Amino acid sequence: MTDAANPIAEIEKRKPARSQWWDVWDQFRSHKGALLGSIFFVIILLAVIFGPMLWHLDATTIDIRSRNQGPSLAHPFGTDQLGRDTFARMLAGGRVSLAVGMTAMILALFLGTLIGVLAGYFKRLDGLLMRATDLFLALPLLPLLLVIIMLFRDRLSAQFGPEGGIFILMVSAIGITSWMQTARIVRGDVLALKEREFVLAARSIGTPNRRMITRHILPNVLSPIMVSATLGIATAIITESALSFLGLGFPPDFPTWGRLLFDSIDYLQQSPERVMWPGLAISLTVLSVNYIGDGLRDALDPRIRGR
Amino acid sequence: MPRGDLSDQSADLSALQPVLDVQNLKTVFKTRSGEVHAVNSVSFDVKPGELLGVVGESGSGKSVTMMSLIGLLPSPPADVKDGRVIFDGVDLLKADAKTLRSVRGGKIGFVFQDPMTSLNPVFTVGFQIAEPLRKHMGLGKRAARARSVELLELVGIPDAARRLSDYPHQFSGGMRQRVMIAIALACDPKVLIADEPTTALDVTIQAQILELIKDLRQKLGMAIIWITHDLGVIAGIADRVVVMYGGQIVEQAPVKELFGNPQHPYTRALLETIPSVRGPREDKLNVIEGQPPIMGAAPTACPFRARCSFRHDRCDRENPVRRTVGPGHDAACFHEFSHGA
Amino acid sequence: DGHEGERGRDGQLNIIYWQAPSTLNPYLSGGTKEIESASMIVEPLARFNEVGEMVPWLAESIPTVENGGVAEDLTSITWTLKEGVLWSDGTPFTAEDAIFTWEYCTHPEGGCANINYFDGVTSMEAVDDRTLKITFDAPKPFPYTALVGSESPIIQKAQFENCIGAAAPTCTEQNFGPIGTGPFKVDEFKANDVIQLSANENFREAGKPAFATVLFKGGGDAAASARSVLETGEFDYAWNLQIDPQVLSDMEQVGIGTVAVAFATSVERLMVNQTNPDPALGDERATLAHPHPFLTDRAVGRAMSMAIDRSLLVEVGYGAGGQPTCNVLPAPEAYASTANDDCLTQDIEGAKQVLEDAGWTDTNGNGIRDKDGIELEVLYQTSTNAVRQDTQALIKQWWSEIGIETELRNIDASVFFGSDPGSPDTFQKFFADVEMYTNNFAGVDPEAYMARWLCSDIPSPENQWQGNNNQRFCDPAYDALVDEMSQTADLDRRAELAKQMNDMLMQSYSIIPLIHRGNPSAHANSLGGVKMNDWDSEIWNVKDWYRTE
Amino acid sequence: MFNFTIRRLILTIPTLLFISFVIFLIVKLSPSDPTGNLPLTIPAEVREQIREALGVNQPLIVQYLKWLQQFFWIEPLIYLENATGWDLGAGDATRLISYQTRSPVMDLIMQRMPQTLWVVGTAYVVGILIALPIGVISAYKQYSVFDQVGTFVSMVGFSVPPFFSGVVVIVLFSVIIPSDSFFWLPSIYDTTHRVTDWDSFVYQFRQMIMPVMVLALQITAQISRFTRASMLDNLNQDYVRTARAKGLRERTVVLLHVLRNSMIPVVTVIALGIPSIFGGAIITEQVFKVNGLGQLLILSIQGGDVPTVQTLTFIFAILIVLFNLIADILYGLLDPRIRYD
Amino acid sequence: MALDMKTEPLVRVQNLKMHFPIYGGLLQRKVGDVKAVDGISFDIYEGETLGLVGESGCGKSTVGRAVLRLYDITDGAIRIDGDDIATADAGKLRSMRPLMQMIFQDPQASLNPRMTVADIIAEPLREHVKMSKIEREDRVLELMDQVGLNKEFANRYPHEFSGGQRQRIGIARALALNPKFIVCDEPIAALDVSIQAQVVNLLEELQDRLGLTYLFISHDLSMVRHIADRVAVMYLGQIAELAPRAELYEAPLHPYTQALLSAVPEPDPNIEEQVERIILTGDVPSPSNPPQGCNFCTRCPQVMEICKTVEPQFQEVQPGRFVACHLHQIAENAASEAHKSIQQGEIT
Ligand SMILES: Nc1ncnc2c1ncn2[C@@H]1O[C@H](COP(=O)(O)OP(=O)(O)OP(=O)(O)O)[C@@H](O)[C@H]1O
Ligand SMILES: Nc1ncnc2c1ncn2[C@@H]1O[C@H](COP(=O)(O)OP(=O)(O)OP(=O)(O)O)[C@@H](O)[C@H]1O
Ligand SMILES: [Mg+2]
Ligand SMILES: [Mg+2]
Repeated sequence: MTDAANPIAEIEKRKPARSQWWDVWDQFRSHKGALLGSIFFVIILLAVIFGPMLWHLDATTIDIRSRNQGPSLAHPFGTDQLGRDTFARMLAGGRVSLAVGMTAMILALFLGTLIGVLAGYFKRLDGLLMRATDLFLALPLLPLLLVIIMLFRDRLSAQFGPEGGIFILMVSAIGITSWMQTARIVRGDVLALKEREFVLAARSIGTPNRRMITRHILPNVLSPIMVSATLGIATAIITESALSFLGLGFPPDFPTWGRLLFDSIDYLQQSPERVMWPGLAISLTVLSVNYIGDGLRDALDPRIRGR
Repeated sequence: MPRGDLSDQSADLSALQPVLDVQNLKTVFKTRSGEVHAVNSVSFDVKPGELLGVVGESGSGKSVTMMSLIGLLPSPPADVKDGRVIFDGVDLLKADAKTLRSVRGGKIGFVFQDPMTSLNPVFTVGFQIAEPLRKHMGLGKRAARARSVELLELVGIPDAARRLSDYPHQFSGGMRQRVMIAIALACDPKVLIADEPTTALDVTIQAQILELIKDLRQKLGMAIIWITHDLGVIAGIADRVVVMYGGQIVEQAPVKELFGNPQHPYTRALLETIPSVRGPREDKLNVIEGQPPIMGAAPTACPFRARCSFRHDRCDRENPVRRTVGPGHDAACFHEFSHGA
Repeated sequence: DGHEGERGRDGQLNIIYWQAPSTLNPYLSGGTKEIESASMIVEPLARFNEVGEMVPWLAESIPTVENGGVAEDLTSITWTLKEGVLWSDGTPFTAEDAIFTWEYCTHPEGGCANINYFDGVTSMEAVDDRTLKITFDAPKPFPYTALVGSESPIIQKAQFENCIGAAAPTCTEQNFGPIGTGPFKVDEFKANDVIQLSANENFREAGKPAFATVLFKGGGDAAASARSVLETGEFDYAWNLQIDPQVLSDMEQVGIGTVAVAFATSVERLMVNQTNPDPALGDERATLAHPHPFLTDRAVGRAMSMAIDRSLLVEVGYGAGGQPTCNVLPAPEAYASTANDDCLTQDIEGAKQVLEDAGWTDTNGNGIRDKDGIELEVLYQTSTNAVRQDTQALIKQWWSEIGIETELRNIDASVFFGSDPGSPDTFQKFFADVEMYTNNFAGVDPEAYMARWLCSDIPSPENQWQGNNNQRFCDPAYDALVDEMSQTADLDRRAELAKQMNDMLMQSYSIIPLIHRGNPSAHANSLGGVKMNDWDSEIWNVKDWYRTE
Repeated sequence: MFNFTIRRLILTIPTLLFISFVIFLIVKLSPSDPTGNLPLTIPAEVREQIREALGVNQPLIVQYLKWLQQFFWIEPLIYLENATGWDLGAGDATRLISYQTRSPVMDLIMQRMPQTLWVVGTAYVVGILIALPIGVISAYKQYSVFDQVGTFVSMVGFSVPPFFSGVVVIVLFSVIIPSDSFFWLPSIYDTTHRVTDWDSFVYQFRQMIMPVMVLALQITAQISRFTRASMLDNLNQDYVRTARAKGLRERTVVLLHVLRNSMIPVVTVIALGIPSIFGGAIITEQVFKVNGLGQLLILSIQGGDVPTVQTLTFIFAILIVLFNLIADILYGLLDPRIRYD
Repeated sequence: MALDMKTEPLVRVQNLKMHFPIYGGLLQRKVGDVKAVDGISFDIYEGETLGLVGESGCGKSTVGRAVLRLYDITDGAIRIDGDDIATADAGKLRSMRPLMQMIFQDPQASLNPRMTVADIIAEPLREHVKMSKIEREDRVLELMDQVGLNKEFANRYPHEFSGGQRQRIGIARALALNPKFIVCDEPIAALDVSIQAQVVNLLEELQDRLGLTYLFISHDLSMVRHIADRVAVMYLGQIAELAPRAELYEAPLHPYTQALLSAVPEPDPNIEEQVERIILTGDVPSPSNPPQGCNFCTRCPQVMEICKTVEPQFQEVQPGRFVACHLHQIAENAASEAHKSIQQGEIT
């Protein structure tokens, strides 16, 4: 066991350091749900990114002669009450919804994780941060958003253009009002994790707090974070639509899935398929994120990966 | 310590009919990365009133064997493939769920390896002891309680009546282990299987429990299977010892015979590694070099061969079967050791 | 047929308003839903019928100069009350109640929402129990405001005596259950939810109302309440169904209900900002100090108006509930101008030409016309509402066809129509180039309405943005006409002046009228007697309603 | 535990005061205006007068302090007076008055409590009752068809907003099914309905079906996920094996031993979810015109009704803080290992 | 070497106390203490192994952790290699970490399950040593070699190892910075007999090669006997007896030590039959509420009246042998004499 290894073997051994990620990928791949989820997700992503460039109709062009049509070759998903092509709107709407959903979710996760970790790790901050969490849970969402929008919309619009500004506003509004659940869960896990011996071991080495958190705490609270991510993306997409509907979001001719869903409700009896498309898109996205999350969680856990 | 009568008893044990007879037991785990043959063709028996010690390296299949007996392994991933487990004239492996349930906890008591987690944290100790009593002996609430107090007193917990309403976390590790033993003993089982019941305890508490077991065995006359790593414990209480390695039984002998005349290289190595507080102090501890085998498939060769210093060519080709090497003593090895080595 | 017989013979009437009334005291909330629900309980001296004519209600007749009811100098009016009118609690109704109502609403601490109906009233006196004399501070050419129409009904003195002034809001019991002279009385009122009413035993007309009880439910949305009348039949009457006309007519196809529309003076219009809303201007944003860089150019406004296909807007968003219009004052008939009717046909090419002629061309090839480096880019805001958003989308498309780039914005109605000085999004601040909403005037007299566009009525930081002249139109000639009208009693002349003012506004293109909006409501086919009315409460004649089968 | 509760309750006061102040600021700063929903025919001066009469223009801090006094002193006093008939001198103090309805905010809230509790409460209970078995079975049979379908349905259920599912069920049950059919359900909730006899009970039941269904879908989706995860954590614990070794039935093992432990986190999640009962069902309330607290909140927000928004939100805040505490206490009660002092 | 009083001890612990507060009451004020370690003193000389034994929960791990200042201690002085540890601030402590390391009780729990072996071993290097990636990798492989881990395993995760191998990872991590002093907190308790021997041999071998000093915490008396030069026996937060290994096992003075030694089972049925056991009875007191007088008085088979009231002094009763027991209490001035002798030993 202790015999001097030959140099060739040595070189060989150095290389696979990077291949951890292949392990992760292998494990991920073997999770059927995750694979299927990713495929769906990638298809949706590709469709919304490249779809609008490839599809010949524009999402906002009105063709009043062909209003309220059912699916046809020219309009595979039909048209709306102004004759706009639903397919084009779904593609364009997906861009916004996914972008908002993902960014807001990431923001909420970031905030939630940060606050959860800080509260769990530093006992002194715990009381304060948890009361702050209570506060945010208690805040009335709508007035808060109105205030945010009143205070920041014009400034952001000036800075990033009207759409960019609204995007930032929406994402931050949704983000800062939906991190609390994550924070709670993460805090609970960190509290338990902090007492684990490997954290003490790291302290005995002299690891400073910052790296203690990034290296030892964070990777081990991944699993609740994943769950929050799944639920977070759904909430963000729906919240976006609610905000747009209240006039707090994107310009009214700007399609998003949530908005399409909302607008089509009135036409539920006339053309049920119009409700189906955005409903399906949102559900599929959430489902695929859920399965990807499951797969990722398993794949990132070396204990499961070994099996 | 009174122990003379025990050795007398062990002399005529061999004449008795075994209370539990295990033949050719095989257990395989199916995992994502292939099969694990955790138990391979294990056969042994216990006689009434006998204390059978089971020793072996960690991972050698001790716990799995015992759990396979009464179908406690979750399936999947576990699959108990072959063999027979005759208890009370019934083959437990073929028995239906109802029979099994009546055997478990009723006629066979089980003490698990880890007392810290084996008790349900949210029920009182009293509830947990009473559970098998009400289930198997059909006792009412009152009677179950009375018997629970009795049991707790039996395992040496002071102030038993009051402690019945405590939760497991309010007991120390040693006391929890005793509660586990009380549960296992609740219905006067014919066989008690104790899986490393003292490993988690410190020596002073361990000594208390060993005393208790000796006492109980005398009082109740049940057969006991006692799994442990600690040869010291085995030396203290066992009548007969089974040594497991790599999912197989490699040696089986009465306790003094085993310590005095080990016939398997693994047993020998094992005995040599252990330091003592009393004898002379070695400068360097003996170790068994190498790694335990990976039990990916049913063995076709001796599982110990890689670490064996008495290795023959044959060991690579054949898995040795147990052969008799002395009275009540058999070992699975091709090498013949001179008696008393 | 069933409309004669004894009182209460037709059982229960179910009415749904998708906005729920918050109180039954019309003076404490000027909202339509409160006024209309209260109109079943408390009544005015006179009402407007479905064609906008005044009909006596609690009064014997309409006083005029001719019949001597109105003084020659137009400074007083004398009403004679009907005989034998009782409050629902059985006590007699007298002129004192009317006077009390005036006192109640004009109390400075009361926060009365309809106080402007009593503008100019200096005193009221009870000549006798049945004669009420109202005196004005100046000649009042149209003296039928105080205590006329559903906005200023008469409340009972005995009930509200202790609720005057600051105490007004604390009288919950009274505000939620006013005693009235109307056909129904309140059994239970749940604010913002539901009202249960029953027939007033003391109602002055025999055999009326036909319904014994009324369930007046509030909440939900327009589509749902339409569905409940037209499809599920759970309700008999649903109010204000502004939803996609296609959907509405599909619902009507089911055959259990009918949509009825009434028109008054509501006009959906585009306000074209005459001042510059550029945020860079800071405090002087959207004030007269900075005229709008291009919307003050009438050619631009004209082109914008020409590019719009108003009939299509009606078809898509309003159906029977709207008519294209080119006037901000489309009714009553006598006041409606016809001078601007060429806007009724869309003329994209013409619009382009107008812009071309005015020098607006696309010099840099980005598809947007410009002149002197100014691009024709407008921010177009309105309140959140599905039909308005469709209209926005259509107009945006047409404007883009003539080379005007539009950015759309929608704002929650409570913010848009609110007047929080801190909010940048109110329609009065008008920090946008174009905004769209509907306005109208109550009753039939347009004088106050047309006076909205005085130079002095422009919202600005000085008056905390409180003003009615939202598009910041300012023309001394117009101010002069307003002045003249306020002193003219002759109805023909008044009509002429009104038309003149309307045309002046139209030609400034600071207001682009789109649609003369009606009020679509649905009622079950089994409900008889409904006469849709937008001049007054639309359930003004609920006393005459009955069940047909 | 008692001390812990008291201490937390005391700590709650400054927390709540601070929360109330922040809420107040936000509600005040938000640009909604109490006169915003009045017809445009009402001139600006009149609007200003109305605002003046409402007290909108007083200095912020005065308004806040006044609110504090009204909420914490006058309102409780008045309720006390009403309950006991004593005269405590609150008679002529101005109560907390809503801008919109000009009536006491607390009365409005009390008026709406029943329907909210009925509909949303039932939905919560139904949701939990459905979620628990689903969670338990999907965990017990992990990766079975049932589990997969469960995952799918709950994820879809979670991602379908009630403004959608609500209208779908209305169209299905109120429109498509003819109104004389047995399966027809009312689409508009009648808050004036009183349950007095069997028929009226049936009607109440029927009018609750749809809103409860829609709400329960969401609740079920979340709670079944939590239950499943928690069950999975516990199913492989050692004490489960102990329970089996006692010969207990599978049902007892899962429903008593495993579920009891799994419920600990689930119960806290449920407790934490209760405050959302009161505010969270806004859209469902709107779709079915239940006109409960959620609808009151949204109307007040839209109407710029500061006192109502402030009071409602603050009551929600109290509930949130309180149920946080209750969750912690429940945790301690359910899990005997946890002791707070 | 053990009794070579001439050299300055590498580690000197004096009157170390570690109390964990218990909070309670209305305002969560401190209402008491878990006196996990309650005033213990010992020295460890360079190259020596001090064994620390005692039953579960008596405070052994706490001592180990407190000595390395992984806890903020309540009272007492700790000097390692001349530096004061007890009061050092975070920066100073961090800079001293390379000197002193710890091997943890539970090899599974003390390794981050999400890091590879190479990362785990490299972590201290990253924190304290500036070296290139290649150099670091080389050092990691060297360390793995040193503790007898196959280099192939560098990219594996902890759960893929057997207990003994995991403990080796922990040891490699502790060795990475070339420490002088290592606290081994029950490094073998979680291991199987045959692997225990491997680890103990490894520790001894490393001590020989690198001149390490160990504080070896264990409750396995036979292993301690094997590895330690001197042994301290703890009971309920205090040291009951401290003596050179041979003397302690030969003739334990403190009744607790006697009971402990007698309870150890003997892996030979023939000897086992003859062993005289002292079976302790009575309740184990709680460290938050230790009994009056001698801590052991509730279970002591030789308890006297004085034990229940007067706390025995921890004093040197024979050269190099310290005990805290009234049975062995020597006269007051003799005790101070003995005490002086230690102090002199330290000065000279
Ligand atoms: N659920 C399982 N899945 C796969 N393999 C398993 C499972 N349970 C046990 N094994 C394997 O079966 C073998 C025997 O395990 P067992 O628990 O019987 O060992 P043991 O002899 O009791 O060891 P110890 O002394 O450590 O308790 C081990 O190699 C183990 O890895
Ligand atoms: N962080 C802590 N907070 C409160 N009490 C503690 C803490 N850590 C340890 N204790 C208590 O201090 C006492 C000593 O604990 P310690 O872990 O040092 O025991 P030990 O001798 O190492 O036992 P073992 O042999 O089981 O490892 C115990 O009673 C324990 O409950
Ligand atoms: Mg085992
Ligand atoms: Mg320890």
